[in-house]
Amino acid sequence: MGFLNSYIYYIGAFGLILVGLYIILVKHNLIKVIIGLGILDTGVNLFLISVGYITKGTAPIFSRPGIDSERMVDPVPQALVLTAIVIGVAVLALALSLAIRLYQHYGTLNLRKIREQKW
Amino acid sequence: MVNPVLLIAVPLGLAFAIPLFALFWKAAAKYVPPVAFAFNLVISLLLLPKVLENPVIVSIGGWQPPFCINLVAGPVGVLFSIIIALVGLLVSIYALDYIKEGAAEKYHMLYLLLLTGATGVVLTGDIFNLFVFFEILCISSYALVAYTANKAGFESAIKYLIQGAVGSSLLLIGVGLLYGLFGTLNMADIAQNIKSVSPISVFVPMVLLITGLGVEAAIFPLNAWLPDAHSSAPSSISAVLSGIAIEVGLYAVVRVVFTIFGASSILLFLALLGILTLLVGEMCAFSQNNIKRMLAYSSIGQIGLILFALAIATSYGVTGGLFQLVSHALSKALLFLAAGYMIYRAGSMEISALEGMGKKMPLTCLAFTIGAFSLVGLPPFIGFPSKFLVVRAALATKETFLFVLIGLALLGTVIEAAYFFRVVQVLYFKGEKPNPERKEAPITALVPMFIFVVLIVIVGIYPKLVTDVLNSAASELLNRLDYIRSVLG
Amino acid sequence: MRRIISILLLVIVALGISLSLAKIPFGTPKTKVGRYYINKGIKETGAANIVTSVVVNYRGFDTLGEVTVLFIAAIGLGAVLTASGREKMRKTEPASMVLYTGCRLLFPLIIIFGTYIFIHGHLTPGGGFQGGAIIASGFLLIYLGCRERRISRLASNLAESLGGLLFVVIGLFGLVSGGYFLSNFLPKGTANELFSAGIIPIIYIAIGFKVGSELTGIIDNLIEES
Amino acid sequence: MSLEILLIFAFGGALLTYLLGKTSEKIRGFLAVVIALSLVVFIACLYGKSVEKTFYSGFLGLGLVLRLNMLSWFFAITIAVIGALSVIFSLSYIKGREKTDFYFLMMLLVNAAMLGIVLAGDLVSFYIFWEIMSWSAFLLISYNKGPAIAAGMKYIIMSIIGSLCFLVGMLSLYVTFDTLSISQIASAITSASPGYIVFILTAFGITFGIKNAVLPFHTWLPDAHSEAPAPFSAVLSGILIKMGTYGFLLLLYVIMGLKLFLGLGRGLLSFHSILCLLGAVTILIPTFIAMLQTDAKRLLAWSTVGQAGYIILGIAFGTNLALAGGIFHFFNHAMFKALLFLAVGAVEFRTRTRDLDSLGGLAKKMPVVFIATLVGICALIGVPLTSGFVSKWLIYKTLILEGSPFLAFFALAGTWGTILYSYKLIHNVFLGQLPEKYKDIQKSPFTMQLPMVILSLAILIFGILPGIPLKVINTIGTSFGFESLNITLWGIASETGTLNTINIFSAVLVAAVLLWLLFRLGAESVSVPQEDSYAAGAYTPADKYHYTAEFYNPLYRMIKPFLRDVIDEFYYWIASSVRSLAGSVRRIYSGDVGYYVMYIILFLAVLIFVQMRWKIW
Amino acid sequence: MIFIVSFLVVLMLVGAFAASIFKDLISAVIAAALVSLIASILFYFLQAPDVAMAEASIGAALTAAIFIIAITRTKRHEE
Repeated sequence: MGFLNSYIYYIGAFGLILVGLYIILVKHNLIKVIIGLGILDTGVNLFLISVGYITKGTAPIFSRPGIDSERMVDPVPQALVLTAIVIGVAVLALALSLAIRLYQHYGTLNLRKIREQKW
Repeated sequence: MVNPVLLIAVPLGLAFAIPLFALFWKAAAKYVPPVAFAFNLVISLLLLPKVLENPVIVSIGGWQPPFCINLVAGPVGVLFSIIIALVGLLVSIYALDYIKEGAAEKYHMLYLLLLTGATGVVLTGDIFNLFVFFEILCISSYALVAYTANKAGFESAIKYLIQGAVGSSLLLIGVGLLYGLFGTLNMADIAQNIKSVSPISVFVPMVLLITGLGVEAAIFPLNAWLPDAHSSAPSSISAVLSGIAIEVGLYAVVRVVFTIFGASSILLFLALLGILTLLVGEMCAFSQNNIKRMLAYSSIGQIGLILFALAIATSYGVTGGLFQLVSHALSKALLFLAAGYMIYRAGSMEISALEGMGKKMPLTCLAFTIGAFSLVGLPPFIGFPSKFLVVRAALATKETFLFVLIGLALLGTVIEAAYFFRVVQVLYFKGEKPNPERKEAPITALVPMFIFVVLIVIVGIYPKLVTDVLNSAASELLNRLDYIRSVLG
Repeated sequence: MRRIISILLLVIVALGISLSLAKIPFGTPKTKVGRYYINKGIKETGAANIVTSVVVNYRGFDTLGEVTVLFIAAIGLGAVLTASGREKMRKTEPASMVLYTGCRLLFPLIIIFGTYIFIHGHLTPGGGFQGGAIIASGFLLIYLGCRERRISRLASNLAESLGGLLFVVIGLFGLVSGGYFLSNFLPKGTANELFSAGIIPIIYIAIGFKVGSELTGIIDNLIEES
Repeated sequence: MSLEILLIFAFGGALLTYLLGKTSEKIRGFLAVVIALSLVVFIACLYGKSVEKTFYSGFLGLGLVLRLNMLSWFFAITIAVIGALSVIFSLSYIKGREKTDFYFLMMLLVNAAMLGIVLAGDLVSFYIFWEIMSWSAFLLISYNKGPAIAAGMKYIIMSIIGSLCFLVGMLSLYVTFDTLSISQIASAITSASPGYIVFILTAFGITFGIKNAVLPFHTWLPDAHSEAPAPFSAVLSGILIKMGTYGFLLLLYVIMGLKLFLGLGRGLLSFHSILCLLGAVTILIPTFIAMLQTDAKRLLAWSTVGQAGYIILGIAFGTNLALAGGIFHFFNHAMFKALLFLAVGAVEFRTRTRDLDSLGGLAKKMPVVFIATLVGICALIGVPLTSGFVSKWLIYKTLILEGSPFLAFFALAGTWGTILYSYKLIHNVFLGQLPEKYKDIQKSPFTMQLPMVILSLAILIFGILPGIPLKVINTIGTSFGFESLNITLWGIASETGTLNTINIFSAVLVAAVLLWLLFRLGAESVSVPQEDSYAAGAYTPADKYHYTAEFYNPLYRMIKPFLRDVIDEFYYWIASSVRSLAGSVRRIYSGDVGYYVMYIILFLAVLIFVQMRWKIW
Repeated sequence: MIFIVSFLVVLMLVGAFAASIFKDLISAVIAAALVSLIASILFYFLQAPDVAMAEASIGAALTAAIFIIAITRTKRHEE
């Protein structure tokens, strides 16, 4: 239980990261690979946020005066993750547009078949 | 008061403003990048003398480091920003006529942003900010590789994107680990406390950073995207990618290894990696028939040599590596620019299709030949002093391992000479038909090429022009304590 | 075969990372920078939402870069998708009456909500990105519901570039007046009021418009593409 | 006339010729000749001066030094003269070909670079000029297309390998002694350990050996010489490969110094005896390979390799007499080999072929070329009254005096072979039947004849008055620390053996007069047209005509199996294996992005695994 | 609390696996959207409301939307 208490978020984060990498490594379909990239990003974000967490913490917002600032969670990872999310969606959008184009040229999304650029 | 932040802010603003300009004047877009890079060149040259005494630290938003993002304009940063601005300026002049079809306005915006990202990477002093600028660099280069809307372009772009995205995710994990370990993102601050944590747990973030940045730096097992991307991008973009992007990636790797981690124990491994990269690159280039692919593989080889020289980590070695980096930036950009119009005229990328170009477009071929000779390291071109310094540095460290490695590197040079001389022979001594009509590249392409040629020859004859800057840059890279002191005060 | 190798490699990587994670206990305060922001942030920036103050002010440069990344993505998407012109428009069979009306009704509300989100970014959770995303989802709704409606490219482009320009120009103002890029040169005001925190709301509004129009542009490109 | 101005003039003149030559053919040729000739004059004016000055210090903190002494003056004047003559020869040889401006630019550039080499006073500038010479020579060798391309590639690869060896040796000297000026190294190297000196010697020896075509490194030479345009073949074989000789002199006698050089190793294993052996082998084998060639220029090329062996032998033997012989033989070889190449070039220029089996009987048609060739091969063989005799005499003399019969035998055997192939050359080209198709061939133009005449005269003059060059050579020898020879204008009067060409001259003169009288007083002779020299005036059908094909055919059949160029095949094997290796290495980039990502993860995993296993950090 | 979190994490990982298994790309995308939705809930539990909003709006909604648009442009089933 203590283990779960202390590591469940890490487990989730790195679980996502590993699954994402696994998808990228073994899947043939381009869209699948891009989905893998998305899952990878989500895992990384989750990891960043969980690094900044403080047990029984509160959100770093002085929504009402006189809130105690001692147990506020670290705001920096949240800022980083805001950035990372947007970057991730940018990459995904670009990748999907490329996928559409590739499909028009090759008629397939199978990465094992899209192999003209080699050697 | 020239401020390093202008080097990033002004090009960004101009890039954002391009659609507005396009409202009033359609063709405005293509004149913005030259202006921006001319501005950057002036600013960096103005910064140079001040920086040579002590680095200029600028904090964004006016708080003290490490509580804000700060730019560190040391000799290294200013050196790189000068290279970026110079190459960027010339290549953007080249692109005025070269980029005709397609969405030219978007091309120019992306080009401007790509080099802005590169400038940000070399100037920033904050690890996450480095990641952000790295993403700017990478994403714009994905889009630009796909700019030639053909099969090869899209395929290379998507492959590049997948590998780059994986790399940047690894980089981000590394950054997260570092933040978790040290509670700060400022490079100098991390470097200060690096010894306070047990090596085994610091090693993993370092490896993650090296891998993530190494994907862009084209270190050997991570560089599979490079030949595709460089060979199927528009030639102007290939010039920038090959002349700037991978160098910037290499800068990031070196900065991480030297400054942040001060890792002296993996240097030999890096040197070995560099030689491996060099040999693989040269061998692959040796057996190519596609000229742009050949040039791309030769960039891999050159990067390997640079990495080897930097990993020697003596002041000789780092100076030599930076010199080799400068010479590769100039020569390879020149080669790609020249090859661009040759391919355009020949209508094919096959080397055999370039027969008789020597009579068809003599000036372009002259430029290509000079670039090739300079890369092989023949005097009186810039490649010679750089190779001289690298070999001297390797021999000056009285280590047998490095002797063996430099021997292998010289073998690689022989292979490189073989394929470059082959191309030169094809250009000048192969073409059968007696007198083809002479059709030279346009003036906007010839001017940048010959500025490159002049630089190559002048620096090759009078290396002192750059060696002072390179020496201080090497010293900045080598002693991290000064870096930490100058940032944290 | 490939699966086995990759699983093996991933296991090794996971082990290695776990080595480093052992030094990062979960849930314990560890960072001096974050602590500094929490303690000083509200005084120094006047924003009640520390995350916002970090995003826009302490680490505003990251945000600038991030906006640039999204900008690049929008342009690049356009460059990739409009490369071969837009020959065949997508087929538009009209949506059902219910959907149509629902979209027409919902759209302004969503827009207002998004605007609220990014205007109050320095007080409440949320900010430019979230608001921009919400606005973009509103436009997505329009695309789904009222299929013949199109937003004008020009407007979205202008919004993008104006937003970006505003950001950079504010930063340069800071450089001119305060000597530092992006320095907060406007009066801080008192926290928890709408007009406080100096440049933060302005920048967040700029970001909101920019992000909204960029995401909209991305969706537009993807839907419109040949 | 200071040295840097000389060099600037040389290089700038080359560029000037190129740029102004764009305007017209005439200006180009005129400028080229003027510049080449004025170089001769300038260098001649520098006779006897001894300068050493740092002229440029900007290069990575190294001072670039120019230095003039008797040795470099001697080489410089030779370079300038041969270069000028071949430029003059080129005027009509190159007329009407394409890219003549490029051709002249490269000719002058090679000359300037070689001048730079011999005038360089430190290793960096030596290397710079050396490389400039290498690549400009590469461009010239590839000038005739077709097979020349492969030849040029072979040449440039080998010379790049050589120059990389030079780079390594030079830089290890630099990091050891912290200087690159030749004089300072020469003073510092005496303290170095023998092993280090052997390393230095091998590094530089490979470089100079490749350039000088010493035996294991000779394979580029035959192709390059035979495929290059004839005037440049003259330069190539006359002086360019002699840069290797100069390098050896510099290395062995200036840098190492006499004591150090002769003191390396002992007995038969001593360095200089190994070098002598190499020289001897280099004399023998190529000479016999030369006999089998049917391409005139290829034959001359192989003979160049052989003669280079004589030079190496003389230089490496390490006595004052031998050294004088070696240097003098360099000088002669520069003259007569250039002469022969020019002659063959003139023949080729008219007949459009170099094939010895299809030529013949041109003596009447182009007498001047015939006479020139005669003088050339006489000097090549070493017939008295030609300067070749003197140098070979010196070398034989030493070999016999110093009691090394093997080397002497090698040298003599080499001379026999030389006689055979040079007779083949002159007979197959000029004597025998005149083939029908060359009936109405006109004699070669003046600008081709002039250099040949000059060279033949020079050979004869220096053959009769060898004291003139020998005096210079003697000062070189004494500057190396040998005791001085006793040079007379007519030859050498040393206690070991005296050479007096005037006696020989008078003897030969008397003999010639007697023979002439004999022939005049003898039976009257009838002169017949050259086409049927057989039947002596009587009718013979054309198919009975005798053209000399397959010369030395029995000999050929006998020794062919022993004369395969094994080393060349070995190099080709290396090249092909590298190619196949490269072809397999590029399979790494298989085009499958899944594998690419796996490389990334693999890199990461391997690093982490190594760290976890061995704790490297 | 911890049980909810662990349940969500397990659900999230299951969703990720599902995304890798499904042959039908649309359902794979739905699974991925589910993953990021749960991630945003976890963000909320981790006291990061801003990130939660961003992830929910951008990560879940918009990403899924563009994925689906792209899939309608290409091929729905993975071969």
